[in-house]
Amino acid sequence: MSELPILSILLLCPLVAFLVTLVLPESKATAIKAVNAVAGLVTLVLSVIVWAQYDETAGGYQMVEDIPWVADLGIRYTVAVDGVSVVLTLLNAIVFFTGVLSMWTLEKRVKEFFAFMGLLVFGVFGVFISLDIFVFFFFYEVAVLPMYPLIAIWGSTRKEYSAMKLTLFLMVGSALLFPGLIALFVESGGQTWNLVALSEPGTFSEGFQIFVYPLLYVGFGILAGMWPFHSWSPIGHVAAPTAVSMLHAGVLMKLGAFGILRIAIGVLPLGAAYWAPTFAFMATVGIVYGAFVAMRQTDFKYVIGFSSVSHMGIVLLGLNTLGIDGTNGAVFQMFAHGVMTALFFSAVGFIYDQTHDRDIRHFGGLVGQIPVASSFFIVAALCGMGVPGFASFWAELLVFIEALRVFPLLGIAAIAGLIFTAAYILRVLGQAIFGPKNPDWDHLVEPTAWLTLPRIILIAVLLFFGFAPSVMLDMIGSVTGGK
Amino acid sequence: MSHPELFCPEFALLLGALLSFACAAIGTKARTAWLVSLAAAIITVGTSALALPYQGHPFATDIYAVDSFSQVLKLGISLALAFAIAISQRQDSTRASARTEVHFFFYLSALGMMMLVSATELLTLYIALELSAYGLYILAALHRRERLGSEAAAKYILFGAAASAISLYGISLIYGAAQTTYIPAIAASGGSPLLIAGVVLTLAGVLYKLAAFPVHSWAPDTYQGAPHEASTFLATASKVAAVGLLLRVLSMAGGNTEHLRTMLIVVAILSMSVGNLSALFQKDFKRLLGFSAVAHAGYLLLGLLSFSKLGAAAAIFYVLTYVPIVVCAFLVVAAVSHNGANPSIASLAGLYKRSPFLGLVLLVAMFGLAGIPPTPGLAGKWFLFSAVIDAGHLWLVLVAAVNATISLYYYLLVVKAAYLDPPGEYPDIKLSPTYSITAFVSVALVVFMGFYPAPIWSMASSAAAVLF
Amino acid sequence: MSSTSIGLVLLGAPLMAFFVALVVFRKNHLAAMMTVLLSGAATCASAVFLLATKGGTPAEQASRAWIHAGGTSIEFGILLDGKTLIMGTVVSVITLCVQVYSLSYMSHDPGRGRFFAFLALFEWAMLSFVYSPSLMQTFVFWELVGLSSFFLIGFWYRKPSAIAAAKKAFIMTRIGDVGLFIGLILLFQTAHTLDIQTLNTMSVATGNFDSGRIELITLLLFVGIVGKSAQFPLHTWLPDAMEGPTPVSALLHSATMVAAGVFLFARFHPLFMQAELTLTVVLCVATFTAVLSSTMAMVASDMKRVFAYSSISQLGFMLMGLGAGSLFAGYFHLTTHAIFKALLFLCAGAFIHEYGTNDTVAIGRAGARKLRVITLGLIIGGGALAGFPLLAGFFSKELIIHSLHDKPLFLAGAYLASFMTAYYTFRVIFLVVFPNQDSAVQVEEPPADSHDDHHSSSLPLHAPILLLTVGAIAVGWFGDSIASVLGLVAYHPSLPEMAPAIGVALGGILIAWFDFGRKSAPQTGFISKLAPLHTLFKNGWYLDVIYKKLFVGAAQAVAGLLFGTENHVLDKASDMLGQGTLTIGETTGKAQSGRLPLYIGLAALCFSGAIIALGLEMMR
Amino acid sequence: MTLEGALLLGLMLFSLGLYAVLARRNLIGILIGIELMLNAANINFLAFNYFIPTDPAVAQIIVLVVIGLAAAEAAIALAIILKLYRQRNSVDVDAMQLLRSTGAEASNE
Repeated sequence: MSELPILSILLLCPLVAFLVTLVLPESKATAIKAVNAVAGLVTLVLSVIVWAQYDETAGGYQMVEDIPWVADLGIRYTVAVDGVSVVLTLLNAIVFFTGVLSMWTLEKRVKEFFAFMGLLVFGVFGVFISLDIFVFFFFYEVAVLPMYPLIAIWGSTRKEYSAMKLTLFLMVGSALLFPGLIALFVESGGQTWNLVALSEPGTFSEGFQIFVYPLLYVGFGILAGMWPFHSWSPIGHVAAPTAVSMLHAGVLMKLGAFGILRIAIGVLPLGAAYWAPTFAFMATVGIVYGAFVAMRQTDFKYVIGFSSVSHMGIVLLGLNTLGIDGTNGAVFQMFAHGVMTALFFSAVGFIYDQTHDRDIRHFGGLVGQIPVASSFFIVAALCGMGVPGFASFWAELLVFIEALRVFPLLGIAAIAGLIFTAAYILRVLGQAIFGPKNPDWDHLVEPTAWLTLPRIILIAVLLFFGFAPSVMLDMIGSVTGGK
Repeated sequence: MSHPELFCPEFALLLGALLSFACAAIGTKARTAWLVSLAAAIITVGTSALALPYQGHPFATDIYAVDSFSQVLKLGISLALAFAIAISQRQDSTRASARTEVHFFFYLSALGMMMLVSATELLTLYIALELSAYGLYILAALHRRERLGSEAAAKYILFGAAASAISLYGISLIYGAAQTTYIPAIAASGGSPLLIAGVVLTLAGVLYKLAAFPVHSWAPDTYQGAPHEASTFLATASKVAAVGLLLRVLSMAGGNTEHLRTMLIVVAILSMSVGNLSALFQKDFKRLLGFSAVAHAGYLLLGLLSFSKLGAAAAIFYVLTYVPIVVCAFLVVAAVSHNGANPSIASLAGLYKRSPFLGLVLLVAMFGLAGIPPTPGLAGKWFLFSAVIDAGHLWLVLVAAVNATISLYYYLLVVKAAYLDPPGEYPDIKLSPTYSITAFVSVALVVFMGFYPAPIWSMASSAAAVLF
Repeated sequence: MSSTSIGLVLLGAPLMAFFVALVVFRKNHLAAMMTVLLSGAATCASAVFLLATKGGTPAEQASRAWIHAGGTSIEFGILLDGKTLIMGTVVSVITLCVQVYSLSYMSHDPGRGRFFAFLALFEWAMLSFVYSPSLMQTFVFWELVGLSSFFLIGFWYRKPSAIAAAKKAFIMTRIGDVGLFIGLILLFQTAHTLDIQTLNTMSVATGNFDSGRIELITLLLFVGIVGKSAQFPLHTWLPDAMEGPTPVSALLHSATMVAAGVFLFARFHPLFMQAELTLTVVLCVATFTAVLSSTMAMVASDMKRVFAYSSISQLGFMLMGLGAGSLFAGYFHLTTHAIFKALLFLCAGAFIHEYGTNDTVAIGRAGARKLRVITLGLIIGGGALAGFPLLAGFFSKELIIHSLHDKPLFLAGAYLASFMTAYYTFRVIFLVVFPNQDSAVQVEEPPADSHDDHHSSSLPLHAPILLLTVGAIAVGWFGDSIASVLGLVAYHPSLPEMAPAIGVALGGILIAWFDFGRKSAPQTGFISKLAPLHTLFKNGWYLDVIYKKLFVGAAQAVAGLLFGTENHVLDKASDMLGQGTLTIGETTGKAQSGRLPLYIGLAALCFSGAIIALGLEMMR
Repeated sequence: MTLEGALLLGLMLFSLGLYAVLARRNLIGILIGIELMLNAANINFLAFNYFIPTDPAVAQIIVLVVIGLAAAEAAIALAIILKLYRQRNSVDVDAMQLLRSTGAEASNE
């Protein structure tokens, strides 16, 4: 291979950051942060390069690297990107970089924090670019487990309980994936774990597909916050520290949706077609349910947590339409929701770091006291409501277009969910950000330039793709054929 | 004895045994005895590694096979031995009077285990089984708190002797059914019902070694009551030998595996479930590891009950990777232990601060046992599950995976204690160089095998190829 | 200059103003000046477009692909045809007027940088909405005007009532938006395009669409219109929206934004014309709304609320005209209404600003008529609204009434509504011009809109009022030009045709004179003699209360139910599962009792069981 | 005497031994039970060897070796039991309750 193995380099970046972090002494906190920030920046640059280098007209998997890993068993380290991976890789890099910057003020056990975070990011990158099922699952598990210490050590409200609950839920998902994924290998004749090869039509009988599909869908779906297996997610959000919430909602939940798209639907299209109405129904319930439950929450992060359930419902609904626009919209929504939720948590985290309070009833008129910090929250809220001008609008639009075609009733219900989405988001805005001033919080200060930078980046990304959605859709469309 | 070089690992062990016996006889200082036996153990590892490619039959009759199956497992046993002896540097859980002598029993038992994985004849096998057990019986009795040690040993030996008696009864039936004691010949004899009954009964002693249900109950008690290094050895070497033994015994059934498989499925499920569920409530770290060992016996059985090359390879791979992972766990036990007392989970509090490296070692151990990458635990489970699905038992994998989820709970509780709880009044821990090196080697092995399982897999695969 | 570059100025300038003002929002003066200047540029651009056109020139479109969906591309750009040219010019001119007015009106508000930023955002969104060549762009900016409306209503974010009003406005219009959105997607799936010109061409030729489908789609679009243009039953947000600063009420909530719904109807007039059922629904809703809101306007004491109800009613009028099939009547009324209603609000704002109260009676008693220019504006604007002959509203309303001539029921409704319009408009005028200090009327509401006690009657305040006053007199005479730009021929009703309407209007004025104008008038209005009716009207037919009880209550109840489900069922279930596992674990763990005979017994039991099972199996 | 008879004898001896293991409270008694079980296996070996014509040396060798192993095992077991007795003045099996799952940290008493 004469070309630079750019994907492997991208993958190694967080790993190198992890190792350097392990070597550096705890006392050099700034150096540790700097190392990770640099790693984040490098991954960001690399993923932009990957985006630029990816040939959208050719489509398919590109930048393939293929090395045998466990040769006897047909396991190969095969990494490559298609349009969807490119988008999600960029998302991960953005969230990683901004996450590191958002934790710039961290003082407690800095070394371990960034070590776990580097490991997590490493795993996420690995998932997005692997084509081999074993390698995919390997990275998948690498990405999931650091959540436990990250939440349990640096978290807040009921952190140990939440961390344990989150981990066990995700492992139950893995428990379903184990038989499902391995069955693919065995049923296909025990020769290859390669997703492309397994996706060949005719590899699996319809009966087998119908049998195995729910294992994979639910297994991945748990991580994607699928109703009714979502309850780990808001709890985890509430307990997690800022950057971890950002990663959790920003990229980790996307792993689940990505797994559904790439493996469950990609390899088992007949199974997907059989189960689509059922799972689309559950996704729609998730959309409406999440919005309603969010309406009653009093904790900032619970609201966002349930909004994630609702928004991920849109992703799952889009995937279950099995159509071009629906899939495009779902992937776009993964990206948009990732960035938006990162912004949300980043904004809330900033407020929480100063106040140690997240009860929306204790706040009021924050926009008068800290207009810049509040405006980050407002922007995220607008994006969450699907206001045009932000990326999520287009994503939701596409999903709804397809949903209304394929499942008219579910589509209407999902669109009606927008009303309740507006209701719960405006409730928070009206209660905490606007409204009469609460003098308790007069002492709050605006973010410094370093803390503003990550939020500005996130907003810029949201606006950019809100104004120029075709940049994104051309990339995603190179996979789905939606160009 | 036509080819003495085929015996090198055994010779190395014998040498170690003699040397440590000499130390004991002369009455050297415990430290000297330890150094001598460590050196011998390292030599054994080296010899075993060198002997990996050896093949042949050292005796005229076919009672003892040296092939890649036996050699791979011997390497595993010698590694376990070396790690256990390295851990025994800090012998403060061993009775003071026995500190010089203790190593001899390690060697004796290891020798029995090596014979065990090479034995291809029933009497040889039974002798090796007994030989490997005797050393362990004595080792178990040497805990510094004598009441603890003797109780652990008494339970271990009485239960063990009963199990081995059942086994012997089974062997007598096998002999009656096949009229020969050579395992390959028995396998070829066609698997009559009497033979299957014999194999089932023989399993008693074998599953006992593996610590699988229903002969698992000694494991938590003995792990808890034995000195740390003895528990380490028990948990690692014994498991490796048991896998080899089990594969040999099961191979006697010939093609008639249907009923055995059903039974093994039941045994595997019960081992996993009983082990994992019971571990949930344990407060004593060693006892928790004992139950975890029961659960892992269940996982190992998944590979064995597949009766396929893939399954056997997966089980061998699993047990080989299991050794350094468990060594990591017991290293933490030995290092944290104060005056030889068993550490409770609570006493791991603040380990991340008291000794950051030890904290990492514990993390690797727990993730490894739970099957979380980048440890080989994931690959091991993956291969085992592949074998099971290949054999057509999808739902069994589901059961096993749910079990793995349950196990994560108590492993995470340990991690929680080490990483979350404040150290309180527990003192900082200063690792001795030996411990640091041992820990480093085992962690490095674990992480290497986790990222790159291919070499171990090809070893395991070639070993399995001998039987299938 | 090509139309593309002018279009760039038209849409780019306000957007730039928004971003600049947002960045420098702390420097209020700079933000305000930038906004006004850039807004002036946009106004010029729209005027250039309008003046460059001649009647009946074919539509011009400049656009580029925005996104691909459904196998086709959706365009973003500008479309220049009669409807957009007129509406665009009206919007930009009134926006400029209001911005200039705000320079004075908001001059002492500490947050006016933000205020101008959102005005600019509104202008950008509204112009992009109006000039939109595709339904997708229409929808996008339809949403964005709603968003700017949210921010502007809630501009005084410390006031809970303002925030509540902003939320209410956003959510109620969003209910309509959901209908519009579904309609839009259905239309897209039916026609496979969202291009407005193509859609209209397609719908003119019958047979392109299934009629049932068209009725469904147009009904859904109408739901959106009902939300945005505050028609019954989604009208209740508009009166509350008066919590925003008065310039906002003038610009968004009377003249332009709320007219977006009407504009959308006009935009898709050919499509709506294909749907009989929808047209009937539209007429019913519009007529009912016009009457309903007029009754409320008759008794409201807050001057801004009177005009807000009046806006609802006039929007109903426009939709009646359009629904009856007369594009010109509706569109003409839309234009004239924008001007005179903006004028009325600016006048109201000036009074409120001066006297620190919203209450009409209080304003009158405070001597409001001393502000001559403003009082003049109020009288002219009010006359136009009431349909006083020869003023702007007169012509357009006549056309609407004429378009209803073959629908007696709706015609009766129109007469009733225009009678009440004349009555309540002149009620306000008389209360201001002839205050009766001795009347028994109590000032009901506390001062609301007074944000400071600064008084200004400077040029920025008066110039827009004067300009609009002139407009309110003159625009009525330009019906023919407007029709020609639209490519239509204006109808001129004859005097006998107009007589009943004139009579009704004058009758309304006369009764208003009797109740409020003449000396020693009671100034309470005839409605107050019918106490139950008065209470009913005063409380907006209790619709707010009903909605609150019914819909908000229901939503809250569902939320509560699901909240409980989450906490006590779903979350609890997983907790119980975990707890159950732990309990089993405790049992199996305790079974490890330390008793050796039990250990061996278990093993013996299992092995003998296995042998027996094996034996039984073999014997079979 | 037939093969069946001999095997039945072995089975009975084995069962008696097992019964002793399970029922005896005394550790020595348990040990003796185990010896009975081992000897039951020995009877089997010899019976098979006697009634089924194979190489006659095999079973005899096995039996002799097993007897030797049993003796060694008994020696170790007795040593451990003796030690236990010294500590507790009892060889009652129920006295061995130190190592059990109680939730308490037994080893750190």
